[in-house]
This record gives sequence, structure tokens and C-alpha cells, in this order.
Amino acid sequence: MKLKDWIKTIIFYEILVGMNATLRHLLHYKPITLQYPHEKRSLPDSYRGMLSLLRYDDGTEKCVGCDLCEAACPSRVIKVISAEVPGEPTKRYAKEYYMDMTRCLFCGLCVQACPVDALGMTREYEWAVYDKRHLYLNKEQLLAIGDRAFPVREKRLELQHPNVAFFNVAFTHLPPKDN
Amino acid sequence: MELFFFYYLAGVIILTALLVVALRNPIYSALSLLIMFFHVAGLYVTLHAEFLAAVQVIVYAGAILVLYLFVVMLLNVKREDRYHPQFPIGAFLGLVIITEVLLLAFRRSESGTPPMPPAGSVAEAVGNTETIGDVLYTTYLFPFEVASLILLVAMIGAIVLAKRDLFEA
Amino acid sequence: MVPLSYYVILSVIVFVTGVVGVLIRRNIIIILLSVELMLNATNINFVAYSYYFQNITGQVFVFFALTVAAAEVAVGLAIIIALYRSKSSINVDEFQLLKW
Amino acid sequence: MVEVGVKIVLSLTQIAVVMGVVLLTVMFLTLAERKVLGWMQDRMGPMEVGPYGILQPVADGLKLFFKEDIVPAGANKFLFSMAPLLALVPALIGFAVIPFGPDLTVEVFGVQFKPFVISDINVGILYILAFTSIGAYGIILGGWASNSKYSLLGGLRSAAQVISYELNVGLAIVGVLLLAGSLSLVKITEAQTGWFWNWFIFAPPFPQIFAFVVYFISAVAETNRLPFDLPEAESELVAGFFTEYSGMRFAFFFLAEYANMILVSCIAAALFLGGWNAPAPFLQFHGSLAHLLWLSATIWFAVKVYFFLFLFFWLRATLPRLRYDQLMRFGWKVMLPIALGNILITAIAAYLFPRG
Repeated sequence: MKLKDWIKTIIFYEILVGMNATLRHLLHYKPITLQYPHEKRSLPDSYRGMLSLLRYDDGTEKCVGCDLCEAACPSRVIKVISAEVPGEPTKRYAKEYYMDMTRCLFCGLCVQACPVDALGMTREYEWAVYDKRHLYLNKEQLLAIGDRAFPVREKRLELQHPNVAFFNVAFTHLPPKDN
Repeated sequence: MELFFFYYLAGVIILTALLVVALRNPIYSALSLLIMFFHVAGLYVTLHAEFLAAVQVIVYAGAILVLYLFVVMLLNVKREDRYHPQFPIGAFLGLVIITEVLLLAFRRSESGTPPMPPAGSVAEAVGNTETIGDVLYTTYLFPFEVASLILLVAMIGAIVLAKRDLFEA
Repeated sequence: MVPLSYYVILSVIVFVTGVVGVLIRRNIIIILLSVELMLNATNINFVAYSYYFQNITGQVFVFFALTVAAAEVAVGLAIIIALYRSKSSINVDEFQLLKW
Repeated sequence: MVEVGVKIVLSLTQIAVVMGVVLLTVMFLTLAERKVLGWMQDRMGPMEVGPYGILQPVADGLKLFFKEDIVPAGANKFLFSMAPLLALVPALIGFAVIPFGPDLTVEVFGVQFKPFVISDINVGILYILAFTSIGAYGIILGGWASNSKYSLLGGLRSAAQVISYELNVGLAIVGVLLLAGSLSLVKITEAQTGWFWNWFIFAPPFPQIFAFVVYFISAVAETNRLPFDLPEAESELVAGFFTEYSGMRFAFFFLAEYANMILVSCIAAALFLGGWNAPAPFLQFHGSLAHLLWLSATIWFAVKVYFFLFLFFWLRATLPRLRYDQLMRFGWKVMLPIALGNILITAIAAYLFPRG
């Protein structure tokens, strides 16, 4: 056993095994690289990319200005200034809504915190800009992202329950779907 | 042609030798010594001692001077500001010796300079390296062994001197 | 052809430069470099005489001089490092414990 | 006088051709290294510039040429500018004694001219060793003059490493010199003509295989390539001694590294693998095609050199970097005794079975 180890050291056995491995990869060359700008990966649906604000199908904003996303955010990305809907004292909406995307770490906690499903994570990730200030997004920009990323909004049916769908006032004219 | 080469090499050797002594920054001194070693090697080549020229560059420039640079950088000494106060005495002594030798060299005693070696002489014909090897391993075998012993002693001595905690460990 | 005396003069000038360097410099590293200068001066002489007298012995002795120079450098630099450790200086004026 | 002129013109042409080939090879190597490394790691390597990225070296060269030339504050400007040259010149100057093809003599305008070796001096190997030892100055001075601690550490490490491994290179070569009985690379190559068992790596009295392994490992260490790239270890010392360099000065260090790789490959091919000799005599042009011998000979030489260069990349793709104390211990306690023992045994073998 001693002699065997010694001979292995002399002929660089371990190194030769390693070199064999690298040479095999050279001869059976199957690259796993994607030529990124020319070809792109197909992303999973649950990909956590750029954040966006969503609308209902009739165009009204989903956001009710409850500030829960701001509270949930660990990096203090979100800033909400909520206000009453003029003329309807029971309803509120986000008068201003800012996201500082330079600090966002795409954890998705705000999306989970939102009671009305007003936030969504898109599959956009190509957000390189020359000026950091371009990543400080306001409500219009976030809504535009949402419109771009979710042209057809599938309603989550469980939210149609009257107890849950208290805020979904804009959909009252639609008949509830049965499961 | 040979005279021209000699003047060039000798001029650079003298200039760099003066710079070694005169420059304040030890690194610059070591670098002028490097240039001098190269020109001395060139001088050896004109004297048909190619083997020595190569050894000169390998040993002096490649090993010894790198060690000097190593120590200079290791100690990171600030540049020395003044020469030694015995500067005038040194300069005077140097001048005296130089004038003496120049006088002796130009006096041309009756023996004179030796005759020029004939072209295609022994050292060129056999090949410089072979000749040196022959002499080194036959006539001067004993000095050669002594030299190797000196190197061994120097190696041990250097380790003992430079090792910080040789006897504590 | 270059007369032999030219080589002698060159070697003497370099040698004296080395001597003056040892005398006037206070940085111990440069003093060692000056010693190298002197060794090289003798080597030039050896090689020149070896060529003009067609005797290879001169070159053999240059070879030995190289060996001795290498040994000298190794020990000398070790001494310098040891001195620097104890005195934090390489100025020869500060090493005067044996001075009366 | 005319003869001297013709001689000078011929030599200059030869030098220009060799330098051109070396620099072209360096250009090709920068691309080949990235491609080979990529393929070995299931990547693609550079793909953007030109078809399959083959114009990448040109793009790199242009980028480096037009980059801003930065001299760090507090740097020693003179030495900072000198260091890249001190690194590059010794690497290129060594090619003067490499025989790229058979030892032909052509007469051009009454001047004897050897087209495949710039200068056949009788201490060729010592000449190369002398100038490669100068390469350490470029590294150590570049590190010192940058006025940066990373550079200084890289430079000092490199100087220690290069000096230690140069010794092993020299000692590994001695065995070959004993068998060949000459220091001239042309004569050493000529001593290996015939079948491949005449190559010194398999030579009959005592095969120099151990010397070859010691030489190759030491050569990898001396050129600061992985797995011995401690002087420029990216993850530890940023980039070692050329951390502060940019633009053309950086390019010079880069060129020096690759030129050194080619140089040690050429020496390995000439000393151990028979230089321009084919493995078997019938693999060269012979008979009616004998006047084309130089063509097949240079091709064989190039094949051997490129095999070594590929080996450099292969090792880089396979092995992790050594620790510094491991590197030093390996050099002094493993490589040096093996090289010395090889000299001893080769000397005895050469005495008992003298060649030819």
C-alpha cells in the first residue's frame, strides 16, 4: 500500500486524473453558456423581476394606499402617500407612490403583503440605466410597467369572496365565477 | 573598431561605477551597478571570455544584485542625506592612488606591453567553455572543492545569522 | 587592438572608485556594493591578462572570485539584516560598540 | 564594406521575422488560452469580436493602446516606466539563439548566412539563462516603483520565486548538456537526429525524463503561470506587481509573460524533444524533396512548441494555486534534490556509456 502510494506520487497520478477530466471536457465540448444579448433564457412564471403596480381590467388602479407594502419592505424601497378618493370618504387610494429600485433586493415581501394584489413582479430584468435617478420610479412609471407586463389580468378567484373582495368594488358588475 | 568598443564599454563602466558611489538612493546605486555588470560582461566578450560573460550576468546580475534589491526593499531605508565626514580623506587617497597608477602605466618600463596574441589562438580554437572546464577540473580541482566548501559555509552562516529564533524554537 | 595598459587603467579607476565608496559612504549596503566594484575591477584585470598571455588560468580565477563574491554577499546581507534588527539602522556610524 | 552591409541587412531581416512570428504567436496565444480554458470549463470563451471571437486579440490590443496611461501618486516615475521594458526585452532577446530549423548555410551576395538561427553562439544556453534572470528585475522594480503594498508584495514574492526556480531550470538542463557535450543549442539539437529514441528525453545512456519533468515544472513556475502564479494571484494580491499598471505598460508585462512562455517551450522542445527533428527520419521531406527539409523541420518544431503551450493551458485549467510556503518547499526540497540526483546519475551513465 505504501509502495502503491509512492508510485502514484512519482507518476503524478492525481494530477493526471484531473488533467484527464479537463481534457474530456475539451473533447466533448458542450457549452452551457447562453450568448446573452442574442439569446435569452425562458424565465419561469414565478421569476421575481421588476416590480409593478397593477390595474383592474377597467383601468382603475388596484392600490388602495394601505401602506402595508411600505411596512413589509426590509430595504425601505417603497414610499406611499395615500389620500381619500375625492367624494368617497370610505375609499382611499395612493396619491403618490415611489419605489427606489436602487435599493430593492427583489424579495417579494411587498407583493405578499398587498391585500388587494395591487403589486406584481414582472419578468423584466434589463434595467441598466446611465443615471441612478432613473431608477427612482413614481406611480405612473410603475403602472406603465404593469400595463406592459400584464396586458391581460387574470383575476384570482378566491379574492371574489365577499369578505375578501371588500375592496374590489370596481368588479361588482361582473358575475362571480363558481369554482 | 575594437578600440571604439573598448572606449564605449570602459566609459560606461567608469561612469556607472562613479554613480554607484555618488547616488544617494540605494536602489539607483544598485541599478547603476547592474548596468556596470552588463558592460563588464560585454568587455569579457571582447576579450573572448564568453563563458565568463554569461556567468557574470547570471551570478552577479541575476542573483547577487537581486539579493541586494531584496534587502533594500525589505529594510525600506530612507535615503541617506550626507556623505561620511571623512569624505576629503577618501577623495584624497583615491586621487593619490589613481595618479600613481597612471604614472606607472605611462612610464612604459623596458618589459612593455606583452605582444598581441595571434589570431585563432588556443582559447578560441578549443572553445572557451571546454578549456575552462578542463583546467578547472584537473589543475584546479582542489581550489574548486574549497570554493564549494566556502559556499556551503556561507549558506549555513547566512541562515544562522538571519534566522530570528534559531535557538529559541 | 587595445593595449593591455588600457585595461589596467580601467580596472584601477574602478577599483579606486570602490575604495573611495567604502570610505565615504555611510549606508552599509552601498559599502557592500563598493566591495563588489573592487571585485569586478580585479576580475577585469584577470580576464585581460588571461587574454593577452593566452593563459586560461586568469579566467579560472575570475570564476573563483565570483564564488567568493556570492558567499560574501550571502553572509554580508545576513549580517546587515541582523544589525538592522538590533539597531533599526544601516548607518555604519551607529555600529560603534567596539570603538574605544 | 558591402559584405558588412549585407550581413547587417540580413540579420535585421531575420530579427524582424522572428520578432514578428513571436508577437503574432503571442496574439494568437491570448485568444487560444481563453478559448481552450473556456472549452475545458464548458464555456465558449470570447465570441463577440469577429466570427467566433477570432478578432478578440486585435480588440484587446487596441483597447490597451488607447487606454489612459496612469502613473500612481508617489510612484517613482523613471523606474515605473523602465520596469515593463526590463521585463519585455529579456523575454524577447532569448530567441536569438533558438534554432527553428536545420542548420543550413545559404550564401547571399557572398555572405554566409544561417536562415534558421539568428546567432549560433557557443554558450547559447548560458546566454538564455543569463537574460531570463534579468526578467526578475522588471517584476521587482515594477512592484517597488508602484508605491503600492500589493505591488510590492507581489514583486518580492515573484523575485524569490523566480530566483528559486531558475536554479532548478539550470540544474535540470545540465543533464542534457552532459549528454550533448555542448552549450550551443544548434549542436544539442543536432545530437538528437534520427529516431525519437535519440531525443534526450528518451536518450539511451540515461533518459532525461526526470530532468524534463523538473524543467517543465520549474519553467511553469518561472513564467509565473498557474498553478504557480503567486506573484499575480488575483484573489490575494489584486494583480501582483502590475496592479498599478495600465495601458501600454500593462501590455508590455502581458507580452513579456507570453513571450517567456514561448521561449521556455522552445527551449524544452530543442533540449528534450529533439528540436526540429521528426520522431522518425521518414517523416521529414527526404529523397527528391530533400531541398524542402527546412519546411517539414520548422513544422515539427512548431508542433512541439505548440504542444508545450497547450500543456500550459491544460495545467492552468486543471490545477489550483499553491500556497506560498508549499511553492518554496516544493522548489527547494523536492525539485532541487531530484535535479541534483539526475546530474549525478547522468554523469555516471555518460562516463560508463559514452555516446558516439
